[in-house]
Amino acid sequence: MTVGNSTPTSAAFLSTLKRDLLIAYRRKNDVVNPFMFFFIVVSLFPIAISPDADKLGEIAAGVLWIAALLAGMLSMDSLFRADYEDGSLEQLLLSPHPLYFMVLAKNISHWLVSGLPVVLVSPVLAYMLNLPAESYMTLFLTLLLGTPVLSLLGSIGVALTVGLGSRGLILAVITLPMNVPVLITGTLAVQQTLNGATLAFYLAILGAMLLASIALAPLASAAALRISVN
Amino acid sequence: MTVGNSTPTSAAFLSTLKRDLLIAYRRKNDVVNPFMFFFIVVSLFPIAISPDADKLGEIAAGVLWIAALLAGMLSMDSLFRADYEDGSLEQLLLSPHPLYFMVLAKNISHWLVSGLPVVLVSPVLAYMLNLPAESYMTLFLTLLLGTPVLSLLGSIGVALTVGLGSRGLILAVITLPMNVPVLITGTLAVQQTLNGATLAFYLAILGAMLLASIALAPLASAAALRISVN
Amino acid sequence: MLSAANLFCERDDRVLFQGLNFDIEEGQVLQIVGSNGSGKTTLMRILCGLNDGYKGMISWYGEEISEQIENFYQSLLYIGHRVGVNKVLTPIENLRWGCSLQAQLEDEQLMEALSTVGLRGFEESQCFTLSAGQQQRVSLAKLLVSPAKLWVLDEPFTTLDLRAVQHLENLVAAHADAGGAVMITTHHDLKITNLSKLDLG
Amino acid sequence: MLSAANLFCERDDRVLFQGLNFDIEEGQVLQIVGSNGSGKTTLMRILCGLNDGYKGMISWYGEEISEQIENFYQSLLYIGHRVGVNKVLTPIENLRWGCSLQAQLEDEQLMEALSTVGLRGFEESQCFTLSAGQQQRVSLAKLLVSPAKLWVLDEPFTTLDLRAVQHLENLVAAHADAGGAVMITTHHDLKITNLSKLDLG
Amino acid sequence: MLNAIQFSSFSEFLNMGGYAFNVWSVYGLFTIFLGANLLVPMFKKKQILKDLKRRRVVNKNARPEINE
Amino acid sequence: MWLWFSKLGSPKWFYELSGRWLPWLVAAMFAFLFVGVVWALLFVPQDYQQGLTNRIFYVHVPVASISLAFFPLMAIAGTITLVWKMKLADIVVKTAAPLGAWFTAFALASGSIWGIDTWGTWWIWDGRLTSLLFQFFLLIGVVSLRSALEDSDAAAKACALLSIVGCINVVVIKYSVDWWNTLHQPGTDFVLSSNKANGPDIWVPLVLMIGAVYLFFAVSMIMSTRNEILERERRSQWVEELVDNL
Ligand code: HEM
Ligand SMILES: Nc1ncnc2c1ncn2[C@@H]1O[C@H](COP(=O)(O)OP(=O)(O)OP(=O)(O)O)[C@@H](O)[C@H]1O
Ligand SMILES: Nc1ncnc2c1ncn2[C@@H]1O[C@H](COP(=O)(O)OP(=O)(O)OP(=O)(O)O)[C@@H](O)[C@H]1O
Ligand SMILES: [Mg+2]
Ligand SMILES: [Mg+2]
Repeated sequence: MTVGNSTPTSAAFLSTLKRDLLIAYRRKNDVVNPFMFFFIVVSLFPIAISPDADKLGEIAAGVLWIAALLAGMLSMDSLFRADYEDGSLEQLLLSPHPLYFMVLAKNISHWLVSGLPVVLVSPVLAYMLNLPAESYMTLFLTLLLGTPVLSLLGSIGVALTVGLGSRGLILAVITLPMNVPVLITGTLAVQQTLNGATLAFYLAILGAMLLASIALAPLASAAALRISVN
Repeated sequence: MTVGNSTPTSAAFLSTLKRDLLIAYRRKNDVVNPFMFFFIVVSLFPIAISPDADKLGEIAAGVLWIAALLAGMLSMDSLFRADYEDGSLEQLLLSPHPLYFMVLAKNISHWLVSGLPVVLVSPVLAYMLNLPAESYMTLFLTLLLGTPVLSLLGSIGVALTVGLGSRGLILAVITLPMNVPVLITGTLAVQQTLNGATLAFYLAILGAMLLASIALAPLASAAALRISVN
Repeated sequence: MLSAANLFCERDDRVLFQGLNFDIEEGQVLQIVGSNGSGKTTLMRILCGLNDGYKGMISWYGEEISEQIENFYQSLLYIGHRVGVNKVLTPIENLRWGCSLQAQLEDEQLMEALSTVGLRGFEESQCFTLSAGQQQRVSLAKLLVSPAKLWVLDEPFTTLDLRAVQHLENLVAAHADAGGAVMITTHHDLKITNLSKLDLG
Repeated sequence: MLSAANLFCERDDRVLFQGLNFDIEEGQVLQIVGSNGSGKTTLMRILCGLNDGYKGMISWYGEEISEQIENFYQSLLYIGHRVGVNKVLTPIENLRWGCSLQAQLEDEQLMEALSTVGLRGFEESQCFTLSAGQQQRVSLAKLLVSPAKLWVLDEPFTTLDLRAVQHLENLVAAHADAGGAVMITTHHDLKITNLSKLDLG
Repeated sequence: MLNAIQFSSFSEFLNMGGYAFNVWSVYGLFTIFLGANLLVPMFKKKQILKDLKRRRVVNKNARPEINE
Repeated sequence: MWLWFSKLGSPKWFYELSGRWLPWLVAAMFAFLFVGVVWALLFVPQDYQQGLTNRIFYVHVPVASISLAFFPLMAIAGTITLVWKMKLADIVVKTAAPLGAWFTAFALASGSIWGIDTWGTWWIWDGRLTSLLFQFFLLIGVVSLRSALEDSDAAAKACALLSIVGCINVVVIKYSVDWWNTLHQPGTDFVLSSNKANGPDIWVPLVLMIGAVYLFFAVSMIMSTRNEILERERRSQWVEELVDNL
């Protein structure tokens, strides 16, 4: 028995984060697809609604938010699935560290890989949809604060459904309604700052949501994982 | 060995259709979820864009089409998955009947279960989104002709990816672009008939697409299935 | 009836078999033996047309198989590692569909087959409530009613208990006696007269 | 060290075990035997806290286990049916993460462990290119470097070849000699002195 | 305290002051809503008891083993 | 108290007790319903603004207000399931979800039909309507999750957790939707109960109907709960005896 020093939780957290990023790097699809999906869904709107720049400009913020929300939610499925299937999830549950941090590490890595690219590309798509130029910053910042909330909430749903053989759309049906408050805040921010409201107020609300969901969502996900692995 | 009469293809077709409908009846989720997803996604738009009836009316047709497309595509995943996993798909491939008909039967059952409810509820949602009343019929008919095309095209993508462990959004990225022509025709029909164009023209186009995809898509799906099962 | 000439198969750059020649005739039971990963399943799937990653010639009653795939499939019954039993359907519904692709049968015949394999009383329970062995039995009930002459069975004994194993062996022997042919893999010793073996190493 | 008192477990209305009492002490190897579906896996998962559908009392060094779950997990190594090897990572990356949850180890130690289990040369290949047996070995490499005192191994011999089986048996014996404890299920006969058995029927 | 009946004839009652469709469809749905949630559990109970009875009989008689 | 609590958790005890209560509850329900409906339809005076559509009030309001109670109820039962593993609590979570979906759906439907004349439209994206719609979606989510999970133990816990999370969400959604709506449509208030002040003619039948709907809720829940108990306890001695005595 070659025994090393026992690991502090911070090291276990970092190691889990690094592992998940490494896996994402190897499975490039997981990185590229949410981004592509976002792009494709957004580009359906000029086709389906109207190529008219003014009309697009009015709906741009909402469309971008909804597309980001869908892309985020649909990419969530891969958060725990592979780990569930190969048994790594059990190893995670059996680690001597609070599951909260392990789940948080996985959430962070997942958002970095599938949420952040969407946020980063959003100004480009906002331009293509003719969003008023004053709103770029608002959109970008609200997405930056909002998409992690969506990920954290989504991860509860994923954790609940990871054991299901056939999932289909159940994840969406469970998690989409939960995302409504974030969606409202994000899109209101874009509209109201155009009418002169201060951005700081909305950012504060989103920030509060982010903090609350960082504090609580991983706990719920952890509990859900224990249930699913049972 | 108790031997019955050998089966005509029509009987095998009906038997497969009946089986799939029965499975759908047992797994009520597969029926309810696409429908709920459609409903939820549509209700996100008033929230994200504007609850104002006039504004909603302008985008209603496009929103309904895109939501129907997404619901159809995301529900496709269950088309062959359970059969692949329990080995029924192999039995289907080994049947003495042309695979074309077997795939067609599965497609029809899947559309009846997940596409038709969406089409049927679309007038209600059209009302809620304040679509101009003259367009209800157009929307309904174009969806009725268009969603089976989306299903048939989607089934090719599903057949190609059914063997993949982690699918995530790859199905969406493959099939969404294929669906653009249907989307264009459907939404143009709604807009142009409001401007006085005749509906028959668009229905003819969609009808032609439907016939072509009935003739060809199951062939492609069948070929894709043979590859995936390999 | 089924013969393979000069079969060659390679997977992941590893040759599984090459220059493989064999025939199965009416009345014959052919057991394919070999260690794990030696290619037994792969060979069976190749013969059934589920895998085309091979070189060589497979023929059915002397003619190339792809020329008359429908005749072949009309006479073939394949039960693989995944047995083709849908979890939400009941045994009778599963059997009804499974058979309907090859033959039109009455429900009484199917019910009888199910009770012969020991599923009386379970005909109407959904299959996910059955144990693994009972699910396996649902797929084996097909053997009783199928018109197929060639049975291809990939490890059919897994999860079966001793009495069921015995019953299945009798069934295989009876099928061969009645002029059918059986191709089977198992790590278990078959007590069947007139058994031939094909060793994949 | 680990003891269970009056354990009761029921699944799908079938009682798997009841009134089960046993202890595992340092230096002991406990083999759990029983037919398929008798509840071996379920018992192990209950003991590890992966399943809470049971009644009864499990204690770790005399105290109730839920009171000191972190100490317990610091001393536990569980390898189940699903071995916890990610397919796209390489063996060394898998091992690095798997161990990092319990102990901080140098890469050299990990490399050495991998070559001891016969994976020299494969350290940098992604695991989906490895055979099932080699993947199993990746998970077993953890046994060499883990600080855990209690090993819980659920059918660790599946897919291993004879030499690897021998090696693993030696490892288990050595761990017990060094004061560890091992709980193991297998249908295979263990050649280990000082083996106790728990029969679930 | 009780008002008089608000309608002078049955047809007036049916007509509901011109709101027949709205009022009656709501009350119709209300009936369906109540009925469904009372009758379905009732029938389900019958079904369950029948099923339990059948299973009880089967469990007493059946040999879930292969018959040779 | 604790004894009572754990006894209530025992399915057999509940089955027997509720069996004795049920006929009375059913009788009371029909009595309330009959008097309430007749009164509401025949005797309530016409509203000066809404005319006779005010008859809808008497079914809409009871159902709509009870429908808001489902998530709190399920969250409480879910917490009991997770913490004390009480079987009966899980049965409540299980039977409440579909019934809640029915209640919500009827509230939506009756409100919509009422709206045809009072607002001139079936539907507006108003805060209260939208939040009720999303509550409906969440309830369907709980029902779907239950039916998707085949293992009943996991399903129980998963739905309990989802009910708790969902309850928080219903609250958050309600507030955010109100905020969103009032910012956008300050004018769209309901033509609400100016009725309430109007004296006993108006509110007595309402009270009767509220009583009737509560009784209906109780009766339906108890009936489904009893069914569920029969199915879950089918191997237990007392159910076998009950079946044998049929
Ligand atoms: C789809 C449309 C509607 C929905 C979803 C809906 C929903 C609700 C809900 C959830 C409540 C319960 C509120 C509570 O107890 O706090 C309620 C109460 C009520 N609704 Fe509706 N409603 C709708 C349409 C209408 C219409 C058109 C009217 C009349 C013009 C109306 C009049 C009332 C009244 C008078 C109450 C009682 C108010 C109170 O107790 O505070 N509703 N409705
Ligand atoms: N999908 C696949 N892709 C690539 N290689 C594969 C695949 N499936 C199997 N192989 C390889 O083909 C070889 C033969 O596999 P096969 O399943 O035919 O073995 P087998 O003899 O049936 O073994 P067992 O006794 O375990 O069933 C194995 O070495 C395996 O690595
Ligand atoms: N997820 C599950 N849900 C319900 N019942 C289950 C589940 N998993 C297993 N069971 C039941 O529990 C019993 C014990 O299963 P378990 O996996 O513990 O058996 P085992 O002794 O490990 O068998 P094996 O030797 O095949 O590994 C089986 O009868 C099975 O039907
Ligand atoms: Mg094999
Ligand atoms: Mg096991």
